[in-house]
Amino acid sequence: AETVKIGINVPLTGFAASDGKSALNGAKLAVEQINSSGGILGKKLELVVYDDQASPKQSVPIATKLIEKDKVTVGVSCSYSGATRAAAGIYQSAGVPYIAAYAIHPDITRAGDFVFRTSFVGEVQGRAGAKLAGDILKKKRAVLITLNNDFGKSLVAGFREKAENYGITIVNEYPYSIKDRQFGPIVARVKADKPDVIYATGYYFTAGPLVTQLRTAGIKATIIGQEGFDTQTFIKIAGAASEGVIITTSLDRDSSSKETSDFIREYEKMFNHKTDMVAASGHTAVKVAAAAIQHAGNTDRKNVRDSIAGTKLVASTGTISFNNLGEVIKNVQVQIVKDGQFRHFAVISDKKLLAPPTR
Amino acid sequence: MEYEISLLTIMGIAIIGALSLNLIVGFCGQISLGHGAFIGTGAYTSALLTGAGISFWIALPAGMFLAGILGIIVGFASLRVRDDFLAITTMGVVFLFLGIVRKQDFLGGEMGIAMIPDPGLGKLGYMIFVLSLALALALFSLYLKRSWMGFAFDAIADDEDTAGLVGINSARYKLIAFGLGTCFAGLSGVLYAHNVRFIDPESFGFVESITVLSMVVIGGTGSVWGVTVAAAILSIFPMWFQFIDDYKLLVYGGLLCTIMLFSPDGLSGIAGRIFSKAGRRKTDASG
Amino acid sequence: MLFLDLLIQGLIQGGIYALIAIGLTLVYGLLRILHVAHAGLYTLGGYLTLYLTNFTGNFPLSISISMIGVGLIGMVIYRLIYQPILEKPPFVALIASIGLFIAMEEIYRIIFGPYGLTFVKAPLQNTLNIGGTYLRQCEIVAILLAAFLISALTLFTRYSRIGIAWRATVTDPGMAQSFGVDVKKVRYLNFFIGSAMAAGAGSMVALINNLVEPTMGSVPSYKALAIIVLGGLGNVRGTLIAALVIGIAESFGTIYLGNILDRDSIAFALLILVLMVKPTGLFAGR
Amino acid sequence: MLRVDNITVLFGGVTALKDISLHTDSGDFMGLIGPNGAGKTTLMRAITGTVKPAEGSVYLQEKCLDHLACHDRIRSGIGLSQQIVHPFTSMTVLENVVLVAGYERTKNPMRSIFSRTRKEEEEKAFELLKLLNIDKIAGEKPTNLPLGYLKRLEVARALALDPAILLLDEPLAGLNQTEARQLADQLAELNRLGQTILLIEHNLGEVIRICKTLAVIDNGTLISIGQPESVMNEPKVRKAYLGEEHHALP
Amino acid sequence: MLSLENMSCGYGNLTVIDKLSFHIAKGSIFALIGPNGAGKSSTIMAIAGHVRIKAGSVFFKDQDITHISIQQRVRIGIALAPEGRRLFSDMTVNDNLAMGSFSLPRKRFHSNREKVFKLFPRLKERKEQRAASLSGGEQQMLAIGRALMAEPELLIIDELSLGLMPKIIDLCYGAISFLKDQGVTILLVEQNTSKALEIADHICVLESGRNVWQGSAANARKDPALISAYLGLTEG
Ligand SMILES: Nc1ncnc2c1ncn2[C@@H]1O[C@H](COP(=O)(O)OP(=O)(O)OP(=O)(O)O)[C@@H](O)[C@H]1O
Ligand SMILES: Nc1ncnc2c1ncn2[C@@H]1O[C@H](COP(=O)(O)OP(=O)(O)OP(=O)(O)O)[C@@H](O)[C@H]1O
Ligand SMILES: [Mg+2]
Ligand SMILES: [Mg+2]
Repeated sequence: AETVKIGINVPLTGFAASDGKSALNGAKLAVEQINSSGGILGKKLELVVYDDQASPKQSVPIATKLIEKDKVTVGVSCSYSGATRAAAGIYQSAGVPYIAAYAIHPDITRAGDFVFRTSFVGEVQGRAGAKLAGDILKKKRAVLITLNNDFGKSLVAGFREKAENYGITIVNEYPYSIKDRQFGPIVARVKADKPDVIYATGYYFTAGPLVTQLRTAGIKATIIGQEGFDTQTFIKIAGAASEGVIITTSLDRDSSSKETSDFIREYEKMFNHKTDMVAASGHTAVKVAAAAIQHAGNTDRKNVRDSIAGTKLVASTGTISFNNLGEVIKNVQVQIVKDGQFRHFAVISDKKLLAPPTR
Repeated sequence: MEYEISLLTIMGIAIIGALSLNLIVGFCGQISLGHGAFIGTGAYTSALLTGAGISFWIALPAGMFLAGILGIIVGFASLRVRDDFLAITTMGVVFLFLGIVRKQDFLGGEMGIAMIPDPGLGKLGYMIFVLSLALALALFSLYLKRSWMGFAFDAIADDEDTAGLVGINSARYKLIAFGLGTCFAGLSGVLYAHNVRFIDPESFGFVESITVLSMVVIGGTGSVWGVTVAAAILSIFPMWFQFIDDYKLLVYGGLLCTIMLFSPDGLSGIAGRIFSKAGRRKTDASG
Repeated sequence: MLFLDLLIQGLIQGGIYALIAIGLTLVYGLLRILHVAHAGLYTLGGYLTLYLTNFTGNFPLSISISMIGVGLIGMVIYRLIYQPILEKPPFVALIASIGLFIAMEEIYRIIFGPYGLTFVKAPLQNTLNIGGTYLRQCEIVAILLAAFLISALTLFTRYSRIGIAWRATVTDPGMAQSFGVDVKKVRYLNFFIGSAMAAGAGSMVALINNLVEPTMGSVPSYKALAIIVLGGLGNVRGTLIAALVIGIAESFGTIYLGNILDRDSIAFALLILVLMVKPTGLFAGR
Repeated sequence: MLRVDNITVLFGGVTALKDISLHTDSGDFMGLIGPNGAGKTTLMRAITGTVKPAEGSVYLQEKCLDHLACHDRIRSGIGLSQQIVHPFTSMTVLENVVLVAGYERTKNPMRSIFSRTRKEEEEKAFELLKLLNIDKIAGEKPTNLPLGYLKRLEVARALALDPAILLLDEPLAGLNQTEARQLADQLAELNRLGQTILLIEHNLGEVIRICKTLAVIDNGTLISIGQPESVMNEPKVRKAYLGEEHHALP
Repeated sequence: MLSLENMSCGYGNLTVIDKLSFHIAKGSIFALIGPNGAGKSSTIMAIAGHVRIKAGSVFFKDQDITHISIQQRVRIGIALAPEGRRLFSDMTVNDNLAMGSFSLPRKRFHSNREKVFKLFPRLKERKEQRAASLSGGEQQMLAIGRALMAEPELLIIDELSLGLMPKIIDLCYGAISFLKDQGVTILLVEQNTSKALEIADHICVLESGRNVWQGSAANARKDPALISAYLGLTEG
C-alpha cells in the first residue's frame, strides 16, 4: 500500500548514538500513535531512517538520497547541529520542508523558508535561564559553567544578554569540553568564587558528574541547568546531589496536557526506558510534520511547507507555532528535581523574552 | 542523478585527501596522524575568504598555500622527532589546531561557519571539477613516484640516516614532502568546504585524520591506485552500508582490523597476490 | 587554598592517567605497538565492575574480577590481533588497533546500550574533609590503587628478573628465546598486566563519575598515547611522572588557560613543547 | 687531500679520540689499523659528521667541513662504506647503487622532480656491480643476502659517488679469503687509477699487501704512521696490535 | 654430543640445507666452513631452533631436540653467539651478560661474569655502556661473553673472528681451547679457513647447502687438493 514518507537523518552509531536513539524512539512513537489512529490522508505514515553519525559529511548525501530516491514529503533531523546545518541547505534548494528536532545552531533556519525548528534556539532558553535565576529565584552572583560547543555557547549567550536586566552579576565563566567528566579544577575555583547560583550548561553525562562534584566540594549554591539535563539518567548519575537542581526545558512531567502525559506513559511502555527531552523533540517534530501534511491535504512539498508555517499544534513539548524564520514559539517549562524525579516548578511564558530571532 | 553526483563529489574529495597524505606517509615514510589539521586549514581559509566576498578561484590557491605553509612548519618538527614520536606529535598538532579554532570567534568558534558561498559551477560542474583534480593528483603522484624525487623519497622512507650518508639532503626532501602533501590536503579541504557548505572544528579532528590515514594504509601505503580505490570505497562506505545501520561502524572497525590482519600491505597487496597467482596459473597452463 | 585544591585535583587526574598509561607503556615497551584499543579495555573494565557491583554489591571483589577478566581478554586480543602482525610496519598495527577500538566501542553500545549506566548504589561516595579540601572516598581510593599497582609492578619487574627479560624481548625476541626467555609467556603476561591496569583505571573512573558509557575510552585512547610519549615511550617511571605532570598541567590550565585552549589541547601543547626540546621525551626509554 | 686536525671525541666520560691529526695525499692508499675499540670507526664518523668532535677540524681538498651537515660533507667528495652494512632494503641491489649514482640529480630537491630518466645511472651502477663481482645479484632485494655481498654493495655505493676520497670501514670482514683477496686487488687497482683511499681493516695481510701508508691508532691516539713494513716493525705497534707472542710479520 | 641426521632446513618454501648429517664428539671443536651463502649460518640457526627444520632430526646428548622450543635448548646446554652478534642493543653490557645467565639461578651470575671479565677485561671497563655504542670488536667480545654466561655444554659461534683484531682473535681462540679443555663442545663457523684448520678437530665443508667434505682437520690439512678446492671456491 502507498505510504506517506518522512525522512530522518539520525546518529545511530558513534559518539552521538544515545541522543540519536532517543530521538528516533520518540519519532517512532509518534508514527505508532498516528498510524493506530488511522494514519494521514488515509495512508500509513512511514519513516525512512538513515544513520548520519552526526557528521555533516554524511548528512549531505543522505539528504539528497531521501529527497531524490526515497521521495520523502518532509525531512526531519534527529541529529546534531553540524549534520543538520549541512543538510538544511540541500532541503532548501530542493524545495523540501525540513524540521530540526533538537539541533540548536542559529544558522539552521537561516538556510531558507523550507527549514523549521521545533526546539528552542539556545539563546531563547538562555534568556529564560536568566529570568529564572534573577527574577524567579532572586539570585545575584552567578557563575557560568559552559559546555564548549554550539549548544552551551548559545545558551550562555542568551543568559548573558539578559543577566543584567535581572540584576545578576556574572562572577566568572568556565568552559569545559563535551568529553570532560572530571571537573575538579573548575569546582575548586567555583568554590572560591562563592556564587549563589550556578548556571551550568551541558548534557546529562557531563552534568551528572559535574553536579556530584560541586556538591561534594560543599558548594551549596542553586544549580540551574537546561534541557540537556532533562533525562532520568542525570538523576541516576548524580544521585542525592541532584536534589534541588532546577532546569529549563520543553517537557513538563506534571503536565495536565494529555498529549504530554500520553507521550510519557506510552514511551516508557514501548521502549522500557524513561523518556527524555530529546525523545520528546523527535516526537514533536514528526507530529508537526504529520499534522502539516494532513492539513495540506496532499503531499505536495510546497503546500506542506506552507502548512507547517501555519502550524498551531499541541505537542508533547507544548503548544507549537512558528515565526517567519521557522523558529518555534512556545513556553519554557521549569522543572526541579525532587525525591529523584523531575517535578513542575514554574512556566515562563513571557512572549517578548522568548521571542526567537526573525532573520 | 543528484545523489550519485553528491557521492562522486565526496569520493573525489576523499581521494584528493588520501593521495595528499600518501605523499607524506607512502612516499616519504613520515607517519602523520594530523592530516585533519591541514584539510581544516584549507577549508577554513577558503570559507573565510569567500565569505568576505573574495572569488573562489583566489580562495582555492590561498587555502592550498596556507595549508602548505602550516605543513612545512610541522615538517620542521619531523626533522627533530621521529617514528612514533612524530606520529604522536602530528596527532598533537590536530588537537592544537582544534583547540585554537574552537576558541577563535573570527573562525566561528564552536559554531563553525555556515552559508559558505557556492562556487557557481552547479552540482554537476563541481563534481567534474573535483574529479578532474583528483585525477590530476593521481597522475602527478604516479609521475612523482618515478621521478628522481620519488627515488630519493624511497631512500628516506627506507633509512634516513643512510640516505644522509649517500649524500641525500633528507631534511629538505622531507620538508618538500610535507609541503606538497599538506598543500593538496588544503585543496581537499577547500573542496570539502564548498561542497558541504558548512564547516565546524569537529569535521577536521583526530577521527578525520585517522580516517584519511586508514584510506592510505588500506589502499597500501605508497600505492597510488590502491590508495585511490581505498579512498573511493571508504569515503562512501557509510552510504553503502546503510542497510546494516546499527552495525555499520562495527563492520567498519572490524574491516580495518581484518584487512590489516590478512593483508597488511592493503589492497595493493591483495591485488598483487591475485595477479601473481593468475600469472602463475597462466604460465602453468602454457608450460 | 585554591592552589592546593588545584594541585590535589591534578594529582587525582594524574593518578588515573597513570593507571591507564602505564598499562599502555608496558604494551608499547614490549611490542612497539601504539595500542589504541587499550582504552577499549579500560571501558570494558568500567562496565564489568559496574555490572558485578550492581549484582554482588561488593566493590572490591568486583573490581578484582573485572581486572582479571579484562587481563585475560587483553591476552586474547594479543593472540588474535597483534601476534600475527608483529613483524609488519608499525602503522599496520596502529590501524588494526584503531579498527579494533572502533569495533569495541560499537560492541559495547550494542550490548550495553547507548545510554550511560550507573551504579544502583554507588559505594565510596562519602565526602571527607581533609584540612579544608573535600574529597570523596572513591577519589582517595583511586590514588591509593594507582600508587599500589604501580609500585607493585615496579617491584615485580625488579625482583622477578622479568624486567630484564622484558627489555631483552623488546630488542631481539629471537635471541631472548635463545637465552631461555619464554617470549610467548612474557608477552601474554605483559598484556595481562597492562590490560588489568586499564580495567582498574576504568573501574575507578566509573565509580568517580558514577557513569559508564560506550565512548568513555575515547579521550584516554589518545591522551594516554601523549603521556607515554611524553614519558619517553616504554619507560615506566617516565610515564608515571608524565601522567602526573599532565594531570597537574590540565588542572591549572583549565583555570588559567581555559579561554585560549581546551583541556585536551593543553596536554598536547605541553607534549609538543617538550618534544621540540627533547625529541625523545622526558626520559628516554630505549 | 683529506686533513684531520687535532680531533678529540668524547662520549660522556669516554675519550674515544685524543687530539688526532692525520693527512692523506691525493692518490694515497692509507691503511688505518688499531685494536678493537681504538677509535677507528669514530674517526671515520667524525670525518663524515655523524659524531661531533669536541675539538678539531676536518678539511677536504683545503675546504673546511666542520660546519657542514653529513650529506654536504659526502657531496664534497667523500665515499663511505660503513662497518655495519646499511643497504636500502626496499630497493634492489642495483637500485641501491643507481640512487647514489644519480647524486647530481638528487642534489637539488626542487629540480629532482623534473628528471626521470635513469638510463645512464643504471649503466654506471651495473658497471660498478660488475667491478665488485656482484652483478649477478643486481636484481635481488638485500634483505637476506649474505654479509659478503652486502659489504661489497656498500663499497659499490661509495664508488658511485665518484668520491675524491674513499673511506672504507672493514670492507673485507665477512668475505672469505678468496673473495677478500679479490676485493683487495680491485681496491689496489682503483688506487692505481688515481683513487685516494682510506681503509680501515683488521685483515692485516691484505692491508700490508695493498696499502701505501699505514697509520695505527691505539686508545684514541695515533701511535705510528709511515711505510707499512717499517710501521709493523715498531715494537709498540706489535705490542698493541698483535700481542706479545708475535715476533714476525704474518 | 650433537648429531644431525639428514637434516634439511630453510625459509618458507626455500630449502637451503639439504640432508646434512654430521656428528660432534663431546669435548671437541667442530668447524663448518664454506663460501658466502653456503648455508653455514642456516645450519647453526636450525640447531638453535630459529630456522625451521623440514626433514631429518637433530640429537643432543642422545635426546631428539628437533622439535623442542628455542628456550628449552639453553636449559639443556646449548648457547649461541649468532651471526651479526644480535646483542640486546639498548641494554648495557652488564644487562646483556645478565641475560646470558637468564636460565641459571641468579647467584651464578656474579661468578660467571667474573670469568667473562677475566677473559675480556675490556668489557669490564665498558660495563655500563649501551651495547649498541660499543666498537665492532667489543660487540663481538660481548656476544661471546654472553654465550659463555649460560655455562653451555655446546657453544655455537658464528663467524668468530669477524671484525676482530689479530690479538683478540688469538685471545678468543685461546679461550676456546681453554673451554674445550674444560669439556665444552664447540661448533664454529669460520671464514678464516686457515685458522679453522688450525684449531678444529673436525671440519665440514658446505657448498650450496650440501656437504662436500667432512673429516678430521688433520686429514684436511694433509689434503692439498681439498684446500685448494675450497680456497678456489667461488660463490654461487
Ligand atoms: N656512542 C658512544 N657512547 C659511548 N662510547 C662509545 C660510543 N661510540 C663509541 N664508543 C666507544 O669508543 C671507542 C672507540 O670505538 P670505535 O667504534 O671507534 O672503535 P674501532 O676502532 O672502530 O674498533 P673496532 O675495530 O672494534 O671496530 C670504543 O671503546 C667504544 O666503546
Ligand atoms: N631469512 C631468510 N629468508 C630467506 N632466505 C634466507 C634467509 N636467511 C638466509 N637465506 C638464504 O639462505 C642461504 C644460506 O644463507 P646462510 O646465511 O646460511 O649462508 P652462510 O653460509 O652463513 O653465508 P655467510 O658466509 O655469508 O654468512 C642464502 O642463499 C641466503 O640468501
Ligand atoms: Mg670499527
Ligand atoms: Mg653466515
